[in-house]
Amino acid sequence: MKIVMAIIKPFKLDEVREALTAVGIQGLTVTEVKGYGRQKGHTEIYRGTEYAVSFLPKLKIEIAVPSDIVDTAVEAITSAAKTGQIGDGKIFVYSIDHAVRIRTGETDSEAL
Amino acid sequence: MKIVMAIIKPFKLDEVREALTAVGIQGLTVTEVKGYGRQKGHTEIYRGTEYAVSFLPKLKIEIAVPSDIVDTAVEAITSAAKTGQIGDGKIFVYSIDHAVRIRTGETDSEAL
Amino acid sequence: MKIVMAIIKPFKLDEVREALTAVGIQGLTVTEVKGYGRQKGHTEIYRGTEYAVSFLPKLKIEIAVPSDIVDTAVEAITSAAKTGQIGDGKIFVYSIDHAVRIRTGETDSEAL
Amino acid sequence: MSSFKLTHSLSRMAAAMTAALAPAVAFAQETAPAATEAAAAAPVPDKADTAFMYLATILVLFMLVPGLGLFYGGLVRAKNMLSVLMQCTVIGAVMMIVWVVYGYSFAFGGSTSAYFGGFGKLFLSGVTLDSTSATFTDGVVIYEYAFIAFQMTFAAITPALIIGAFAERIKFSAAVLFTVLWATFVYFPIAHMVWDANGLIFTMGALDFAGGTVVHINAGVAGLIGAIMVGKRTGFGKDMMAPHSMTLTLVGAAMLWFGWFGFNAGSNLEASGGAVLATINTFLATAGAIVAWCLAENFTRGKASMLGAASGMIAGLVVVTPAAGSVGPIGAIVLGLIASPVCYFFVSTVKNKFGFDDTADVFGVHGVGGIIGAVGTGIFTAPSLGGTGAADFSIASQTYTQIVAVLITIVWCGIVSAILYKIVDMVVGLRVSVEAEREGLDLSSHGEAAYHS
Amino acid sequence: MSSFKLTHSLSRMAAAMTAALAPAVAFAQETAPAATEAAAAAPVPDKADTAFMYLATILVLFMLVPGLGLFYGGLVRAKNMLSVLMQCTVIGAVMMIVWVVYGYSFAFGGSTSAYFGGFGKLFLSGVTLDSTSATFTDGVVIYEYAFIAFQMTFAAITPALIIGAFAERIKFSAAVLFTVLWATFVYFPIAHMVWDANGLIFTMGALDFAGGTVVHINAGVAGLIGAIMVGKRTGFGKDMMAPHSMTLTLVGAAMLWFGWFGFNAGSNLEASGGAVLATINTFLATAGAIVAWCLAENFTRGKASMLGAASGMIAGLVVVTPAAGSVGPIGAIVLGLIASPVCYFFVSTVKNKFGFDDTADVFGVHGVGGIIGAVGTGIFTAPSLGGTGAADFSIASQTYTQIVAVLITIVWCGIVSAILYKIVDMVVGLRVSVEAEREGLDLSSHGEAAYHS
Amino acid sequence: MSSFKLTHSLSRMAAAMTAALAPAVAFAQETAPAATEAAAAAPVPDKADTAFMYLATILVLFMLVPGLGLFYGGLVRAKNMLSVLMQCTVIGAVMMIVWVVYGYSFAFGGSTSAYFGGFGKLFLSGVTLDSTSATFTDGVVIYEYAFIAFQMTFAAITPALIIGAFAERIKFSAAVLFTVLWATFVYFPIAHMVWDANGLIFTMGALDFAGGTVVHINAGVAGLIGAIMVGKRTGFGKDMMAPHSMTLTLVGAAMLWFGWFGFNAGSNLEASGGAVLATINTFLATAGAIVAWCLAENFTRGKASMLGAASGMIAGLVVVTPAAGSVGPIGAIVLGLIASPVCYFFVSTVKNKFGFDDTADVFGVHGVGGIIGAVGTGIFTAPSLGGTGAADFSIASQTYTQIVAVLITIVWCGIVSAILYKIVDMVVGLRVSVEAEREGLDLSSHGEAAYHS
Ligand SMILES: Nc1ncnc2c1ncn2[C@@H]1O[C@H](COP(=O)(O)OP(=O)(O)O)[C@@H](O)[C@H]1O
Ligand SMILES: Nc1ncnc2c1ncn2[C@@H]1O[C@H](COP(=O)(O)OP(=O)(O)O)[C@@H](O)[C@H]1O
Ligand SMILES: Nc1ncnc2c1ncn2[C@@H]1O[C@H](COP(=O)(O)OP(=O)(O)O)[C@@H](O)[C@H]1O
Repeated sequence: MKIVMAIIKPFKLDEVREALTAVGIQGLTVTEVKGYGRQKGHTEIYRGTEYAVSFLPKLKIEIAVPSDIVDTAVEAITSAAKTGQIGDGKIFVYSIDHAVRIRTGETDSEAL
Repeated sequence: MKIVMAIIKPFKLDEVREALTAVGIQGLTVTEVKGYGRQKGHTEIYRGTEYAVSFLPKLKIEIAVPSDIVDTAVEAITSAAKTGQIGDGKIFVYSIDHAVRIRTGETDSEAL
Repeated sequence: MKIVMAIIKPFKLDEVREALTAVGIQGLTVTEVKGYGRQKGHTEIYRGTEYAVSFLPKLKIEIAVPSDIVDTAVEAITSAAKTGQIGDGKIFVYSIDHAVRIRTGETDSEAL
Repeated sequence: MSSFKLTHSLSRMAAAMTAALAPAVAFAQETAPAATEAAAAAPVPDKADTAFMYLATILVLFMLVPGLGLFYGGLVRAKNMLSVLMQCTVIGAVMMIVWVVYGYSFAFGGSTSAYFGGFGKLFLSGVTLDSTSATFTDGVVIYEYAFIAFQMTFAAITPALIIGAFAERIKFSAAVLFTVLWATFVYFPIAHMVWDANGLIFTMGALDFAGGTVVHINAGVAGLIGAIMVGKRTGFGKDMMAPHSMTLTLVGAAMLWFGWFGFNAGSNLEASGGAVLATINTFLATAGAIVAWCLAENFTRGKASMLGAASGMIAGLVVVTPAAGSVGPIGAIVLGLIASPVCYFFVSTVKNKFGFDDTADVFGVHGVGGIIGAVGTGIFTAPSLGGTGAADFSIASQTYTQIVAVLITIVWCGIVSAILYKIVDMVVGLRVSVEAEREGLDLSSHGEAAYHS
Repeated sequence: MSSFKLTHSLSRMAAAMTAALAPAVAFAQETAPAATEAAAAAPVPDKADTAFMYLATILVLFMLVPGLGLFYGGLVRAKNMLSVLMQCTVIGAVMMIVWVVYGYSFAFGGSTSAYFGGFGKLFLSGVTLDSTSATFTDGVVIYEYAFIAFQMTFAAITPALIIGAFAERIKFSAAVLFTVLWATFVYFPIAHMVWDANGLIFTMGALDFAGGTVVHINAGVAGLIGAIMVGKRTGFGKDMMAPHSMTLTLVGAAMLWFGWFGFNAGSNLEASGGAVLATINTFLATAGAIVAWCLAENFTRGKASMLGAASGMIAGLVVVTPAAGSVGPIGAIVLGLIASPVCYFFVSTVKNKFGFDDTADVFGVHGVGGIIGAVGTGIFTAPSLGGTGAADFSIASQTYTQIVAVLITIVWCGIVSAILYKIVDMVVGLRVSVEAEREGLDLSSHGEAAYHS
Repeated sequence: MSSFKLTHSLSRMAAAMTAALAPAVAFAQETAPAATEAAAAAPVPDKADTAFMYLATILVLFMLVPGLGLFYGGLVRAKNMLSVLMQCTVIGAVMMIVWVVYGYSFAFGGSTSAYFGGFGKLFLSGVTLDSTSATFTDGVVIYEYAFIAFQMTFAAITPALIIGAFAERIKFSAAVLFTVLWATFVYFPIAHMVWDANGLIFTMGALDFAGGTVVHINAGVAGLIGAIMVGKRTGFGKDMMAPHSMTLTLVGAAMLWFGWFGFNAGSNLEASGGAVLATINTFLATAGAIVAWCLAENFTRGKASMLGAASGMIAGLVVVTPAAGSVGPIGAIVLGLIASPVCYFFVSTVKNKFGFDDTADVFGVHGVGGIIGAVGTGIFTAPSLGGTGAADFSIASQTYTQIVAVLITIVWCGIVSAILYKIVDMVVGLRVSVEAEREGLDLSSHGEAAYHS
């Protein structure tokens, strides 16, 4: 089993979720994060004091999936989250040892 | 060494923390997240405009532990976080290469 | 490829980011988290009702890096984030299977 | 004619009050013999008093919303914010309608009963644009509509004060139903008893300038009973229940202070010296109470808190409410200095001992502060202590009267409130379910959330 | 002399209004024959009226900022909060300057045109400290500066009302440019038509006590046209666009209520019985509308919402605006009870049918509520319904007049507004880019963010 | 009698002021010969003036809390919010008590010294309900309690203005101690100098209608010295220190605008034409300054900001404070148009050059704006520029006098403030520790957090 972790632009959340649902993924966890990368931030000025804001609002999505559908998930996210403009974000995939559903104690792929 | 990552219902935090302390775990990191899954969200209506809120507030707990107490930790979390109702959350376990305590530079299990 | 995940004190963010930039790392993702550990929290009192606040504000930094510069990254973070006082935080390193840049579809080290 | 005399005798005050509460309605006059009419040379309202009462009246509305809404709302968790604002708003609106339908009549309808104003003014029957109400000064009248509107704001805010006690778990329907019943069976009768010339407490000679008994003790006691009967919040004593916005609480408190000048000075019913005295006293008691609460906290825990200062602000305002028109400025400061430590001791120690869950300390601040104020008015009205009491003012006898008035209010309000809570519990249920409480009343009762990004 | 008669005839009201709008400027008098001067025994302002108008005037400012700013601002997403506050503030400031430069003259400059006040008072020319304006009562005058300042606040808030309709996507420059043009070609002419003795609508005998037509229908219609011509927000109907702070929206609504007493009672221009009537009506219509909106929601969706109560509050205030001085208290409650369900039906059903995106429901509340109020004034002013109309008051004919006045306003405002939006679009463009909209207007238009930690 | 003449001579104004500052206390009269009493036919306060001063007084309180608290509080980081609110609240409360204990006496106690009011009215000794204070009009008096309360609010808000300069790092005890000392050795003396008939600056003929010198320059200079002596915030110029809530800052600014009408119009002490003039000027200078600040930002950085508009609002209010009663409406607009660009240049360029850390720009807005206003009053009071100066008004000589007054204030306040900061530093220490600063003053000084969820 794997976790697919994606950093995306906030306004893309609904599209991404729909794309994932379309490929049969029905659970995910979202975190508000700030990203730093190639995409430039902006400058805010308060009475002459300038602040360069280089961290931009992003959303992090974490999805635990059986290993065999990782590629499907990655593709779904990529196509839904892409705007083609800098700052679209990243996807990282890593393995997990096991998963548990707290309510039932089911484990691994049954837990998802 | 492993990281035990759990998604739980927010009001269960204190019980989970106590359960973990009880089994000797005294460090953890908590993040406010929004979860999507089987548990239904709710609908908010503002002057006739309806919004379906499908992401529910959850807490993500991350705990780095030596591999041998992963099961203890998972059990502690499971029993403390369970309400038996849908949406209780998940636990994911994955391996980490190493850990460092910034203050001292200690590494691995000494870092926890 | 690895992800270096660090929990640091919030006011150290800029120094850490600069230290990372200095060693050539130019992308990272930051999350506001609450930490529980050896560092003591504080007590708040509202009209005689006392609340022990044991979770302290921290920042979690996640950086995907090629495996060979993990050590550089860890060192950069350690030295920039250290105050020598309890609660400076932790660094955890784990492996990722692969990385994708959403905008271009580039993968792995090219995606960073 | 409008100057407030240092030697203003209490008996005269009482006499004038009588007049105030028997409005000289134009309708009534029409039925009177022509002779009387000619003799009366019916006084007309002074424009300055009209402008003054207009201001005082809208200030009391400002106390309710946004004032009280923010003060209480800031104290609850974010998930219950709207429920508090909603209860304040809707209870206020319902009470305004109730007031013109039967409330004004029940309180000031002209009956000679000691407990009840009668049915004479249901739907403001007989009140016209030319109707006037007397004031504390002979020959000075205000428009009856002005008196009705001013008193209406009191009837709107008092029941809303109670909801702070059981905030975060009450059913919305229960809150509205209870407060309407409470107004009917507690507020209107006690307003009649205290402010009407025929009223039980009024005829005893008790002093209650702007409603220490009618408003604050009354709401405080109903809150206490409510906190107990509704029961503690789920997670009380375990979960973090810190105020979600101390900023809003302070803003609300400051708005209450601002609006309270309408409450206190307006109770003078005319822009005379008495209003000026009430004004300066409302500043000074509050200032004294803020400082005293901070000092009390500083001594007991080493720090003064903003919530402490805000609580002191309200305690000072409460304590000076019955006293504003009859004590001197220094007396007002002293009242404030006394009120805060006592209220602080109550909410930080006594309450915890008893273990009830009065969310916003309605009893601890309004109830306790109101009692101190009622009793203190009996003391500091004494001319020897800078008050405006008559030369023959007796601290002992006045204070005795004040205490009796307080006891009557506590007993009446306590018993009737308990019965009403019981009834409401049977009819619609007092509490929401534990799940609804956990989700927060905003979502579960109103389908909204206070904050989004 | 200042008492408001139950039999106050509408024709007399009209006559007095004439006087009100032909300020007796000292300068003008100086050039008049000495004989006239002696005969006139020029009335001087009563201090009570001066104090009263001072209060009423600043209350209307309070409605604009923080009131309206918070009411609208709370309804938008956090990233657009400052843009709303900024538009309210800057439009208000610009309009104040425009008002003294030419606005006052265009509206009340003394010309005999039915549509235009003329150029006689550009830069307040001829107005001195001693100039006075008449009121609705013969022989009662107020300082002309007081009248100018009071009317200035109306001219400041009315254009600002519009911006709620196209909030979250308008260009800042477009908002300011449009509103100034709109004030020039819509507000000043219609204010003249409705309130000036020579005005088209005034001479028809239409009743508009505090500006139901001039302010609310006017702003509502301009908002509707604007919402359509500016177009929907990017993501409308798809993205979450819930109010970022219902708390602030309620605070703003409550401040509007408080300030509205300046709007309504102040429109009486003196602290007489008419102001008292307007005051109590402003309480009661609002209370009725709050309750009615909650009931309407309760029946249709099982819950009453805070936004519903706040919307009812505004609907009640809007509906009573034209009526405040001439209906009775029970009539005011009924107006409120009618206004809410209709507005609710409009914003929750009709609007969705048509699919336009009126961010803050400017048309649905101010437009619809204003129309109900204008028509309702024609009905509830009838003495048989508790109103203060003359004995020969005819509901049918007055209502007909009211409807004609409403139609003239809708047509004039609708057509001219559409042209002006077109012009502004050509000159500076109406909308920001999609990227700027997505980033939020606060950052893209003003370089700031409303909230940091 | 209450009309304000266009030819109102400044010397007459001065003479009347003299009267104003020697309150005709009833007590004093009792000791005077009977003949005098009869001759005097002691004037009694007009109810309209009583209502007016009551309103003006509570408006100034509203400026302090919530107004100033939110304006400053919004500008700091969330972790220091409560410390700002707390300082405003507690300093205000302490100053009210200090005012009745010795402040009123030190400022207006009746001594003939040019610097000091004396000990004659400690604890308001001799003041009764019937005591009156003169106004600027012969024969018009107000209750002395009304004058005391009105001036008390000035004494409460002025020290609180200072704390914006060293917010986010000052010790709470130091803030309170410093402001009380500062009031004692700077504010009371300068209030005496400027407003008392025997005062040094008053006798020079300087004009300061509502406190441009006493309040704004005074607080601004003390703030500047404080910002320098307390030192910069830890992380200044490096860490993000953006305002945590621009929303609250704008709300605070708007509340200040609203309340400022009490400050400015109330300084006329009666509801006469002078109050009306002050009112319209307070609108227009502010409008002008808002627009000007926005334009200045637009030219220099391409965007107008909400903080700019809010800053312009305050700059306009500050600049018109000394001028409100004597310049004309167009002069007021011009003053506003001048004030903003200068203040903007100061805070965005000059301040950065010097590198001191005045958190809320107390000096940049109140100090700089106050100086422009004081000097501008010397210019725009000229009848040739639409002001109400006498026919023989000399711009040159009046402006010279104004400048001297400003310099005296700056020097006195600067030197004494520096000494007092030093003393406070030695006694309790000015700053909190770096750790406490990092944690935030809310937690470290008050044991609370402003926001929870
Ligand atoms: N090395 C990295 N590790 C973790 N997160 C990264 C890394 N690089 C970029 N990110 C995240 O991805 C977001 C987008 O990256 P950016 O370089 O701006 O554009 P792009 O995705 O188009 O390359 C960043 O805001 C950050 O949140
Ligand atoms: N596949 C998944 N990947 C990551 N997080 C998930 C996944 N499925 C569920 N979650 C998280 O777990 C929470 C609970 O899941 P849900 O399906 O609602 O109920 P249950 O835990 O009882 O199965 C979700 O709100 C979400 O945060
Ligand atoms: N076992 C753990 N797993 C995850 N996070 C941890 C763990 N222990 C500590 N942390 C995080 O590191 C932070 C600092 O830890 P703490 O024990 O207070 O001090 P130190 O880093 O100096 O050892 C905590 O606030 C928490 O966020």
